[in-house]
Amino acid sequence: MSDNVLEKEISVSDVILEVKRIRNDFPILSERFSSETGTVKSLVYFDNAATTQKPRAVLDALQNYYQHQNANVHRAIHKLGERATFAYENSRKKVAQFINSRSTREIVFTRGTTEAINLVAHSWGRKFIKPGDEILLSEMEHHSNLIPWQLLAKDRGALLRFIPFSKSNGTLQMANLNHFITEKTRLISVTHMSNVFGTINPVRGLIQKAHERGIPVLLDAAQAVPHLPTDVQELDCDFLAFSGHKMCGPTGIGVLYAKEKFLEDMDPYQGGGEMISSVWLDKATWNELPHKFEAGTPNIAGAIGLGAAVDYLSDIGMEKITLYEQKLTTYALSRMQEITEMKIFGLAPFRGGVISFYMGKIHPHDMAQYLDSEGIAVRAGHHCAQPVMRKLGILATTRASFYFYNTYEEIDFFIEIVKKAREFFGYGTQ
Amino acid sequence: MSDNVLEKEISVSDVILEVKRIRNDFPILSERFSSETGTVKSLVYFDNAATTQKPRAVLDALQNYYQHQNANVHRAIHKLGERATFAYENSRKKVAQFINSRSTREIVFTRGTTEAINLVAHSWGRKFIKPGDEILLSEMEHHSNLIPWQLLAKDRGALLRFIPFSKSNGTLQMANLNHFITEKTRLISVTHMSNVFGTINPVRGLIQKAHERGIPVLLDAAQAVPHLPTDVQELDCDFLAFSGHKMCGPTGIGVLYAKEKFLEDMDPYQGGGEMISSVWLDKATWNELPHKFEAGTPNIAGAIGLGAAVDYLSDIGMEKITLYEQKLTTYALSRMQEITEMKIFGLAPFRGGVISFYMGKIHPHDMAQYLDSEGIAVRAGHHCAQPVMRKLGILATTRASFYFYNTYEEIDFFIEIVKKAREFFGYGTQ
Amino acid sequence: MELNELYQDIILDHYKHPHNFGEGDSSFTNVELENPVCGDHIKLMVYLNDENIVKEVKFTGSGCAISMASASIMTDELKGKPLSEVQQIIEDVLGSMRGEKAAETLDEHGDLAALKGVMKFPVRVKCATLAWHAVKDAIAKSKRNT
Amino acid sequence: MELNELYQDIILDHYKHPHNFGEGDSSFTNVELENPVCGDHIKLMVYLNDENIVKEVKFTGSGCAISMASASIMTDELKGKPLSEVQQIIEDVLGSMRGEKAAETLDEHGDLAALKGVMKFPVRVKCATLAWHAVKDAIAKSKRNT
Ligand SMILES: Cc1ncc(COP(=O)(O)O)c(C=O)c1O
Ligand SMILES: Cc1ncc(COP(=O)(O)O)c(C=O)c1O
Repeated sequence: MSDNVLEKEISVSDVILEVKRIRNDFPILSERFSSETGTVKSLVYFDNAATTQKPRAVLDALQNYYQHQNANVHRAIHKLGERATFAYENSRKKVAQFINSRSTREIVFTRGTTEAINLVAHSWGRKFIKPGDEILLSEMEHHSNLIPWQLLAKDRGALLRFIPFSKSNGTLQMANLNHFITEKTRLISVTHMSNVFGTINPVRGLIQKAHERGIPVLLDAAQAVPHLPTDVQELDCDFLAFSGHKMCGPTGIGVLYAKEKFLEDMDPYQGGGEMISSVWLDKATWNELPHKFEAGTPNIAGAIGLGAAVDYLSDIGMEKITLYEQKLTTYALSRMQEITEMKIFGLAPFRGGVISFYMGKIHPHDMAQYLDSEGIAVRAGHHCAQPVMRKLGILATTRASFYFYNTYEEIDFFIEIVKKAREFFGYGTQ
Repeated sequence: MSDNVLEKEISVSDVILEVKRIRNDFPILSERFSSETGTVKSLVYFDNAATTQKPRAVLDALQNYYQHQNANVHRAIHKLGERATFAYENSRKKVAQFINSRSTREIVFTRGTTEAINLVAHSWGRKFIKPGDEILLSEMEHHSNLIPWQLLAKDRGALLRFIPFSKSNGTLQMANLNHFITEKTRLISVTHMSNVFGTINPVRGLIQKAHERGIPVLLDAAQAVPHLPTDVQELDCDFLAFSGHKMCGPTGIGVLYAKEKFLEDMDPYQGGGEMISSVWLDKATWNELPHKFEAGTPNIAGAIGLGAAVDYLSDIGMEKITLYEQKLTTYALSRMQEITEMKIFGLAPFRGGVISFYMGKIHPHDMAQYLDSEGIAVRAGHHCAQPVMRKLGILATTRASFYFYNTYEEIDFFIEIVKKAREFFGYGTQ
Repeated sequence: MELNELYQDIILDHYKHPHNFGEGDSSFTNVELENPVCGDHIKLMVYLNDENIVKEVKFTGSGCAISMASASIMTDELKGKPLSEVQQIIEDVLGSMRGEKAAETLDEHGDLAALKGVMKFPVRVKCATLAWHAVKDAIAKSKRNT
Repeated sequence: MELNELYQDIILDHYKHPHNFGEGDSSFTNVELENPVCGDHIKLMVYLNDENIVKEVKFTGSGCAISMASASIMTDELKGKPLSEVQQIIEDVLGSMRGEKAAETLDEHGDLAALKGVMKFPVRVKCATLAWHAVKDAIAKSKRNT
């Protein structure tokens, strides 16, 4: 199996997305900003790695839930309760199908990627990680796939090890992998796609190697599931975490996928209503999967909104989305080369639409501010990956990240404004 | 200070809520159900202890956020990011004011009451509870204020003790309190208002007694904050937990209030983005309060919706809400006495609008089903309080619970249908 | 009214006057099951004789009209039937409750047809099947014992 | 265009050609501060003489145009002034950045007026105040040492 999603046979004509039509589905994309002097700027939203915009279908699902179904889920005998429970559990089915999981028992709703990873660190990690054990991460992890393991390692007396990345192109250095996977390695947790470099990591090979040694693998798929077709059975990962808000869904909802046998073995996470079976004052037994891991009233509307997002993305087609975004990214990268002082971090052969850059000595905050004044939303900062910045010897980058609703015209405009920023901050015309 | 909220001097004329007008604010309250035979039933929503309905103002706030502000919060330099961050933090301010906390540093957004209590059990409990220590709860706790302490007690080798309740009226037996508070008591965690009995517990006195001995107190205010004016400085509780969805807010958002000194002392809860200050591969430092406890992308829309809910409730006035609901409850209780076999669990002198009952030998599920067939939504079951049911020697109750949008007419209709159910299940006419 | 489909007269009759309600003697195989969601519980007792005939089925317990009536109807239906036939009936009932078999399958089994109404009330399906899961377990246990 | 209010020519000049940029000698009191949100960091050095005159203020570090320009303007403004006056200026700047003092307060302090534009960009206020928090700390530290 290959990690190159581009290799799939799809003719280019199939890939032409009706972006104009698609953009109409997103109310916020017609947002205008007017400055004090009256100039009006359209929104160019290039901060999709942070969060994506929501199509009307998702907003309608939220409204519809609150207007016609709102009730607490499970155990209700009344009609609203039945509707809410059906809609909530039906979203779980949609998510299971979207990532091709075997059963809804493998789908736990969380607040997002961060909570999903913390859940594994807490409920699997505190039970199975022993003093001296090693957890293998990579050097390019988001803080959300680093801090939970730091806390666990401290709690259990375990050790973290890191697969390094290459500074020149932002890819993982997999050649010496045998050096990092030792007899003590108990878990590997890596990002499927980097939120700094855009690199799509060769996770299939990694998972295979890990499984040969009986080591489970968690994929931080916060950037992957929204942009790449994801098949957990084909990947064969043991855990997979992602966030609804990065894939057209509402905030406050995300998913932990885990193979059933892991969920069965794990201790509960939070305690409370819904996750129990029988309760006495001094003891309790747990509900069946996946409810054992969903204590308290869940984000019902959020889950239903995520179900609508998944429908929306499936209707367009994840393969089309991947290919369109990759074409867009290739175009953006080539246009960015036009600018003399442009330095791009992350030039992996297989990559998604996340481009981190530094322009000469223009500070990323100044660059982002300048772009914003023209209506272009990008992110500047460490992107929740301070160790990556440290290794690169910088404090921050400017990051432009795309989604399927972005256009070539937006990229042209972005290039034009980056050039103007270059002049403004003292580089003269090019 | 007294625990009787009724004692406040408000003339009855003030208390007349314009319920008709208020009901128009809630789109779902005009929901109709049509059966197969064509009869149309209006919704009578009496399941407010499980979750409440949402006014249009809250739905509009959600839509407005997604249509004009949606971006990830904190650290963004672009305009959408500024708007989102402002709206999110402004909601925190509203919540702080709503419960009269000293500062927004004391307000942590969680998924709900359950997560708030788990957060304290994890971050405060695992640090400060030692083997042999005791945690004092009551026998009438919701599973969400029981299981987290069971898990903590098991983890730390601590002991749980329970203030008993009286079977005859569902009040806490406070006379022997000194028997339950020992030198080993390290924390008291009780419900402010019972979700089974409606009892408003005498928490002020309890908190005073606890503080005399240097013991912190957590209030499970899931049923209190939505229905009673809440002033954390007056209560002087150390922790307070509540859920947005039970007070006109969206699902997936709730609040942990804690005094600053406790939050300062506590370890982080989940690890990830936003909760950090500086991160290295092998260590990290934490962000300032309250962000230290909010790892990952929060439920931004949820928090903003909760802010709108808080505005909505404040506009009506919490004291009016309390008094109206108490009048409604008194009326309902008196009308329920008309029915011979009616047994009501919970007859505390100070109580809110939660009425658990059992009608002769009619099983609560059958009662709830019958009521639902007439459009009346009540709950049947153990109400996430199995130990309460066990002590009462029953499996379940039927529970009707009110909010300020309920009416006297709805109660009359409810009584009429309960009487019909009584006949239907074999008690003959009364 | 839909409610009458759920609470058909047959159901209400069995609920108010359950058949085969009571304890069996030591020759019976017992299974106790609980529905933790609602707390309903049932004790199911079967006596399977050497010729593999389900000679006796009795029950006690407490629960809603649906769960009690379903148990009562079940005991009538299974009593005196050979094991193979009993197992077929159990699969017919559980299968149609899960939506895997046509609801009409139940029409062949007398009063059992009254359970069809439950299928329109998904949350109540668990009430209706509690006794059936219990009898299935009891028969498996009884066969293991012999 | 609003952007020109933020990046006024004075700001851009100071950013491109910072004043008093460089290390002080051992007579200076040093404070290093970082803005963890963006990683900007500054090393601020003051020399407070026995007559409580802020004789010298120097800085190094790296950051955005706003933070570097603010530091540069600050050094010009504070250098040579008596402690009491310096403290007043610091309070004026921090106070108006927090919105507690009128923005016009800054008009009295020469190039500092250029910082008024920052107030319209709340996320950038931290950039502008980094150097000021550092100098405040350095002065406190310097007084403690003497
Ligand atoms: C690679 C990666 N992992 C984890 C996260 C955290 O996701 P969330 O903030 O939704 O929990 C993000 C997003 O910020 C991410 O890009
Ligand atoms: C007293 C009490 N505590 C805790 C909870 C749990 O709240 P949530 O499910 O919103 O976390 C509830 C509501 O079900 C409750 O009534």
